[in-house]
Amino acid sequence: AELKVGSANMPPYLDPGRDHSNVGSQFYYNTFDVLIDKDAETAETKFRPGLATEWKLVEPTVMELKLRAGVLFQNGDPMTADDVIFSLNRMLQPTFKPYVVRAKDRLGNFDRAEKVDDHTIRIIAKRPEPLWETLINMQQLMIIPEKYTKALTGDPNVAEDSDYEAFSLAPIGTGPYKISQFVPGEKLVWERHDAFWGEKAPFDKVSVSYVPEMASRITALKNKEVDIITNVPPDQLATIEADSNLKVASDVTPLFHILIFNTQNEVMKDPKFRQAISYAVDRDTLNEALWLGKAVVPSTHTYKQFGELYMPELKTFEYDLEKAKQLLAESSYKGEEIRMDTSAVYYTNGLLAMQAIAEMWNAIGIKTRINVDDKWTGGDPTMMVRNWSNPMYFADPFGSFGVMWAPEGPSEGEGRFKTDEAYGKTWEKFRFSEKVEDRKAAYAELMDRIKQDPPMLVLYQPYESWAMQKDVQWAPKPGHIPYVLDFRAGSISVASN
Amino acid sequence: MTDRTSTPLLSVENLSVSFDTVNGPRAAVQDLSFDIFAGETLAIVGESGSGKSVTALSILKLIEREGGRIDNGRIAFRRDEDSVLDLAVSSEAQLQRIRGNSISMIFQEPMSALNPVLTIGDQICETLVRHRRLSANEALREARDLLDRVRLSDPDRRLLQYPHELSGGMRQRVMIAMALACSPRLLIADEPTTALDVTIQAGILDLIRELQQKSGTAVIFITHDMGVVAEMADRVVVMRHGEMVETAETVALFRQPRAPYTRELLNAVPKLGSGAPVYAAAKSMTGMPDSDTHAGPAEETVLEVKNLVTRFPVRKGLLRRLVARVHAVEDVSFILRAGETLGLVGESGSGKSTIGRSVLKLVEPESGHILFGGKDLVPLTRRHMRPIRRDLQMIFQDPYASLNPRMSVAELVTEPLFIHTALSHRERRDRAAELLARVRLPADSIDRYPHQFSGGQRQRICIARALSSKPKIIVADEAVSALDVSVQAEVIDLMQELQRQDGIAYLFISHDIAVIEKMSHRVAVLDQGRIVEIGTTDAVLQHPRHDYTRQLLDAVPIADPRCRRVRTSVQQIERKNPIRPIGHKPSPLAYQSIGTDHRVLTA
Amino acid sequence: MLEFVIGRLLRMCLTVVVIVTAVFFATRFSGNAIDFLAGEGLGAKDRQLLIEYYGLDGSYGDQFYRYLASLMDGNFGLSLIERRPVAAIFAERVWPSLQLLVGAVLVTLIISVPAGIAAAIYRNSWIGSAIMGAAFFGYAIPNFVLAILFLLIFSFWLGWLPSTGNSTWLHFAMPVIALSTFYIAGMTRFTRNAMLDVLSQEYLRTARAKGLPERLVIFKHALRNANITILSVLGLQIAGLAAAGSVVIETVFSWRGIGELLVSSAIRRDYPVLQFGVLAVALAVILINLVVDLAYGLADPRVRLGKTA
Amino acid sequence: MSDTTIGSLRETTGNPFSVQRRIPGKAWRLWVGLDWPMRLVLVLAALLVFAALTAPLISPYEPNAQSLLLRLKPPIGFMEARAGHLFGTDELGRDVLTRCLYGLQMTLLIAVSGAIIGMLIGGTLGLLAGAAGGTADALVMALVDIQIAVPFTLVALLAVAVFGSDMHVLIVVLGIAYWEQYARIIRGEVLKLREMPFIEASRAAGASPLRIAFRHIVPNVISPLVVMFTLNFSNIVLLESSLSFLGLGLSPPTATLGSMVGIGRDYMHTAPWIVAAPALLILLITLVVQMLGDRLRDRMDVRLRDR
Ligand SMILES: Nc1ncnc2c1ncn2[C@@H]1O[C@H](COP(=O)(O)OP(=O)(O)OP(=O)(O)O)[C@@H](O)[C@H]1O
Ligand SMILES: Nc1ncnc2c1ncn2[C@@H]1O[C@H](COP(=O)(O)OP(=O)(O)OP(=O)(O)O)[C@@H](O)[C@H]1O
Ligand SMILES: [Mg+2]
Ligand SMILES: [Mg+2]
Repeated sequence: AELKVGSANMPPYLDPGRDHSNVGSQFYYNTFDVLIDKDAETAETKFRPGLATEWKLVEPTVMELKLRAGVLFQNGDPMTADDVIFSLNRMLQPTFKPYVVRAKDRLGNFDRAEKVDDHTIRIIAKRPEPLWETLINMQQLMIIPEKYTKALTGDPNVAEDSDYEAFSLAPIGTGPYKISQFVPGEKLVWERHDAFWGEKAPFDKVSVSYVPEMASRITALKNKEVDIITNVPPDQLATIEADSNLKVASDVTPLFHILIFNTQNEVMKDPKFRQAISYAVDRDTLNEALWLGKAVVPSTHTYKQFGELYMPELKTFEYDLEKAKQLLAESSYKGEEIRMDTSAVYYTNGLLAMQAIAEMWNAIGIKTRINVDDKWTGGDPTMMVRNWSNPMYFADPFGSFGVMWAPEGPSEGEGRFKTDEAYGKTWEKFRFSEKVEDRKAAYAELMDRIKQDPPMLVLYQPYESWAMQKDVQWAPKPGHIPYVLDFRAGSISVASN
Repeated sequence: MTDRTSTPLLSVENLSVSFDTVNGPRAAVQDLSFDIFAGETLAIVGESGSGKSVTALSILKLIEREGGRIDNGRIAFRRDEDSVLDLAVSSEAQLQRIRGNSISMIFQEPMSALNPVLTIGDQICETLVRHRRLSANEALREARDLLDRVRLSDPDRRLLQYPHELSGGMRQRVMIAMALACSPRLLIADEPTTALDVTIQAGILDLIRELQQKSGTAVIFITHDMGVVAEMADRVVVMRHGEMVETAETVALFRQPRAPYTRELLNAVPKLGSGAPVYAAAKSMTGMPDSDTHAGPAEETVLEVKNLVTRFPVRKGLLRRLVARVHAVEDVSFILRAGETLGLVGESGSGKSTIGRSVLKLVEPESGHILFGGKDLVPLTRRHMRPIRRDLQMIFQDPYASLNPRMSVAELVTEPLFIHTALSHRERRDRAAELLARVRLPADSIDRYPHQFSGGQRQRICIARALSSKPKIIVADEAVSALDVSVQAEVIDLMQELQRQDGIAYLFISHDIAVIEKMSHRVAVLDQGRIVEIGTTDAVLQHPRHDYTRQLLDAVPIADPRCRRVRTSVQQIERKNPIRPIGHKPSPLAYQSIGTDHRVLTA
Repeated sequence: MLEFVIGRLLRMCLTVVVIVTAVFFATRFSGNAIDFLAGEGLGAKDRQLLIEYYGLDGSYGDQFYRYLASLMDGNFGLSLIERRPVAAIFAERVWPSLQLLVGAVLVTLIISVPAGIAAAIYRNSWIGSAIMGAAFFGYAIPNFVLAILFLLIFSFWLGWLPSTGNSTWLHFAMPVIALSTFYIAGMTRFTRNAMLDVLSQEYLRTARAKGLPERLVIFKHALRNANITILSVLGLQIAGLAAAGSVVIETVFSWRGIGELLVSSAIRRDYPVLQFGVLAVALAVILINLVVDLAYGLADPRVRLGKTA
Repeated sequence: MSDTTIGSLRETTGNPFSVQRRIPGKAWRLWVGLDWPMRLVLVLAALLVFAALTAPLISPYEPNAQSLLLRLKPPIGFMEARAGHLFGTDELGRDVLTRCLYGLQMTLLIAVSGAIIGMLIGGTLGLLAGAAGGTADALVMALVDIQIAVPFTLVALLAVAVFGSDMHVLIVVLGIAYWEQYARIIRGEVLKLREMPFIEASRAAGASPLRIAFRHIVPNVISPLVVMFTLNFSNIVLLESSLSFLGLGLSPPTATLGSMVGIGRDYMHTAPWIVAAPALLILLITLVVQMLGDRLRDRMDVRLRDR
């Protein structure tokens, strides 16, 4: 059987190590495996064996993993400990610059991976790590074949940069689907990997084609040219629901649409001003108007998936018009024009939300100008306000807020957010404390700092929808990171008729 | 040759044709009747717009395509002994069988009448294939023979050429070949020679006559040139304002025109041999004799041209390499005296205009001297020329094209004043009104625009402009060629009158020898850039010495059927060209003087 | 003739050199590609790392020199984003674009020339008015509105035509028509005007006076002349189509063509792709113009290319 | 911002009624001489201009005023319509009629200024090329070649990237989109004019090159320029909407007809009125302008013919 997907996005390359975009994340899970897998059916975190069958801490900084036997890559090569070490160390001790950049913000505490024997490997951390499994479960540590990769270009025994580049155009993993055709930015075709170690894939072939126009995607679905389409904006749901041959699967995605503020910008410098504009955004109305009320408006930077660290009780972000006006009056704002940067189409409802927010700010006397540009301005000193997203890269506050707002992390690195020593200390406690209570307390403290001197405003967790033919059984799973198109056995079926 | 006793070949009865215009229907031809018999030549004459072409097009019922309508009348065409067809009511299919087959037509302008993107062969063969059902090969052979019959050189090559590769005379002969392809019984020639030089015209006329004699075709010959009529026609129909004013045998018509209009028409025709103008004493503006110029033009030389040479480069290719040069003016010398008219005659391309333009430095001469008031103009730069232009003005051939359509008459007429004087707007306007009065244009024309005037009126505007800065010399380049004969006569009179009043010297350029004779005191005959003969008008035209002058004079049709010349052979029909390879050294010219002021080229 | 072609080729080289240079510097001035490629959350050091990795380091002059040097080696570079040779990326896109282009040109010609002729011949009857009215409308609708309307009507509601891809001829119907509507309208008007000009020429009177049937007069004598003028505009139209025409249509119909590639590579600042694309399109446009000029010379015997160049 | 644009629009177009008052007889005679389609076109043109000029006075709402909870309401006469929103509301609950009026104003402003810029640049270069010939001509023609060979969307994109996407940039970008058409036409006209005897006549009368250029050549290329202008005007309106489709138009929330259609296209299934109203206006503008242009050209041709 063949499944056809009409996708609003198509990545230019496929390499789970280098990529952390919302576009690529759709596709890796079908092709690659991680050492420690996770049950995606529930929002709760339940780890389960992946390519490693068992794992234990041999020291606070060393974890030893037993590898699954008889695993074959999609090109027929058996998976060995060397492949695993190669895969891990390409990220942990990166030479290829895109890996270097990617590894830093989340894998920084890992030093290296070592082979113990043909079926055992060790991962060595620099400091005791509270999040071992969580981190090993990450997309960046998916396993790829060593020999195949090295032989792609140049010297077959050396991993050159060009090998990694070639790999991202013809990627091979151990997962249930082999990528049989990949035209960057255009088309992706999977075929069943018959020698997959787990339950075999339900489709002989899955083809994903790029259909950027919303109207075209919906038309293609209605016209039965595709079975599933991605990115159906809330405003279009009624159209699909009205058609008895089609249906919709939706979920709030573990990702926040946020606004970032440049705390270092001359106009934006005053925390009172940033507080004022935060209080002025009526997020519930945005949700009601743009998301049919189905998005989740959080009070703080937290997700259900965090388990014990889920802290909805924190009140970091609130709507209070009176307070906003008062703070604004007290602030140093003198009627300057506030530039609001946004990309044209990247976020569902992104441009609409920006316009709505601009109106809300106008209402309290702030001058705004919306600047639509796909250029990333997060590091630009003239940037004032911009929309962005904080995805949950892994189910821990570190995997979302943490990755983005760590001292010397991406936000600080770009110079629009500044931390001090105190922040750093609290951060350390949050990141490395062994006791969950300590981490919680530290996180609450961080949130309070965010509240007092906001570098951002969390808007909502979007309500994302996929539409499909009536007979297709598929839904986004709460345990996955955002946007994953999970077509593994048990995740999708087509009612035969 | 004509058999007037039998039934006519074509008989037009009470033909009325009109056009629908924005102001309602407008009659172009009214109640016109005439007959033509086999073998006869009927001329239709009349001034421009009198309905000649409309009549011709009506006969072939092509007038509807032009937006006209046959309101009334019969056009009876005798197809054979006993069947007569009324073309006015025939079906398109019937007409298509007749057109180009039993009745064919030659149009005035040979370039625009031939399709520029089809070969000559193709255009001739079409007719043969259509009406005579010849195969492509037979048609091609036949077309070759036709080209041979109209004496086109190298007919095989011509078949493959395109119209633009042929000269006007050649194209006109292709038209004739095309018209004769199916041996029509009636040939309509609508001004077939108007655009051509006299010598070429003479050749074409001979050819038509000769072919007609051989095949007994009836010819309707449309023209406004009474000379051509006298030469060609058996009978004449005179038209005016769409109506026939008179019809008669040619000889009778010329001898004893009955209608006043015919008389007027015949009188207006400049006749060669009527004698040159005599010098008249120049008068001042006040009309009082002026003692300074009283001595007459014979003394004061205003312009002396010595050994003038003007050449144009012919460039080709990407690098615009110079491949040859047009020797447009070769070693020309003459003088022009105050109050005198020097006529320049010669065929198209002989260099008349180039002399005029060189004298005004509108083109840069290559060598020689142009002495104006003793000062040599040749080395002057454009900027230094500008003040001198006040005394040197020009009237151009095409009166409409030489007037900027977006300027009012007042602005046009006073442009030289604006440039050369500091007169105020008011003063200039007053001058303009004065000038318009002098050229006898209504006073209210001052704020009108060129397109609101007739051809003759436009030429008056041009004259007024040339006069406005009170120049000493006016170069009149084909100043009356574009005008109707009657209008032409008026303008010539005007120019002569102004000359008498102001003592202006004219360099009068024309290809029309009769006009030159009427206008000029002295004449220079040009051939391929060289003056072949120069002298007083009477001397040159009455006693031509050079062969070329004779040939030229011989070719001019004389508006008198009694002087019909019989030419034995067809004359020159090809245009000569003065293109010479680079480095060509023309042999020096030597002149022989015959009497005072009469020189002839010898070498 | 040869001289003409050589001359044109020289001019073409000059044009291309200017374009390449201009595009190179314009892209650099329009922002650093890094901010589009891998922008989010990069510290200064990381940013520098990637700048070096993508070869975006050094002054613009240096970069230009490197670019020219690799051009000389026949190396057009790797896409910054896809990290594969730009020529390979283009090769994938050329065929679909060409299909669309050829389809649109053919449809334009097939519809607009007869329509224009009819409109000229029947200019005073309702036929002419109807054709010209349609042409006015065709010229007045934004083509993406038309494209999406087609999509809604023929795919969404009626389900007659496939909406994405280009595998069967049915796939061509909507994109080709949506793309060519504007051009059909323009060409119809132009053909009509050219034909009207020719219809008043005297040589048509000559042709009729020869007794030729109207069919021959129109299709042989008139059309051949009108064709010359039509050809001159056709060249510009094809060139325009090739240069820019179809990005909108390609997007709506998910048609993976050059137009979409160019715009998306420009938006994402994939310089090597953009530069190669502009180069390729410019060459194509210039070649098309050259071919049209040559055809013009063939169609019009009065134009002798070698002599007038 | 909108205030200044209205002001400048008024300045450039002037009061359309004052002209008529001065010469009522002449205008009336012109009017009577027209056939009915032309009168219809003129009335429509006048209505469009009037609506654009008075947009702030006649529109019922502020163009950017949102009512987020009244999004996507259909026009009056349909179910769920909201009183007061004649043409319905858009994706942010703004009044479609109001935005159409403001969009019309902005679109006309952009198209008029863009077409003027194109005319000035193209006209000047064409004049230069035709009159000066030689190197100048070669340079201008090379520029024309380049302009034709570079996809215009790229030029627009890069310009917006370098200079930002505000109205002035957009106008200039749209202005240069078609300069080469003006340049080609004008150059051709000048080359033709240069050979006209009246130019030589003026030179013979002693006119300087400057006088010839400005007194004789310029006035004679004005009518082809005007015709070109009208044709380009509608092209610019269409081009602006294409740019909006590609996200290269004016930044929201400023409304132009093109951006309303470009952004509204996502709602063609669900809320077609968002697209229909501005699209119809675009259609109307382009139709009216083209018909005016065609008529102008016919006029010109007739004058050329009776020459
Ligand atoms: N297509 C037309 N539409 C309107 N009026 C026309 C048309 N053709 C000719 N006429 C008018 O019909 C009258 C006769 O024109 P015709 O062409 O027969 O003159 P003609 O005697 O041949 O003049 P010419 O010597 O200039 O050729 C003129 O007044 C002319 O203006
Ligand atoms: N600007 C020019 N460039 C090249 N050749 C020219 C130019 N002007 C005239 N000639 C050539 O010079 C020769 C003389 O031309 P000129 O115009 O003086 O002849 P003309 O006697 O006035 O003829 P016509 O009676 O046709 O006006 C012709 O062969 C013509 O082709
Ligand atoms: Mg006539
Ligand atoms: Mg001449």
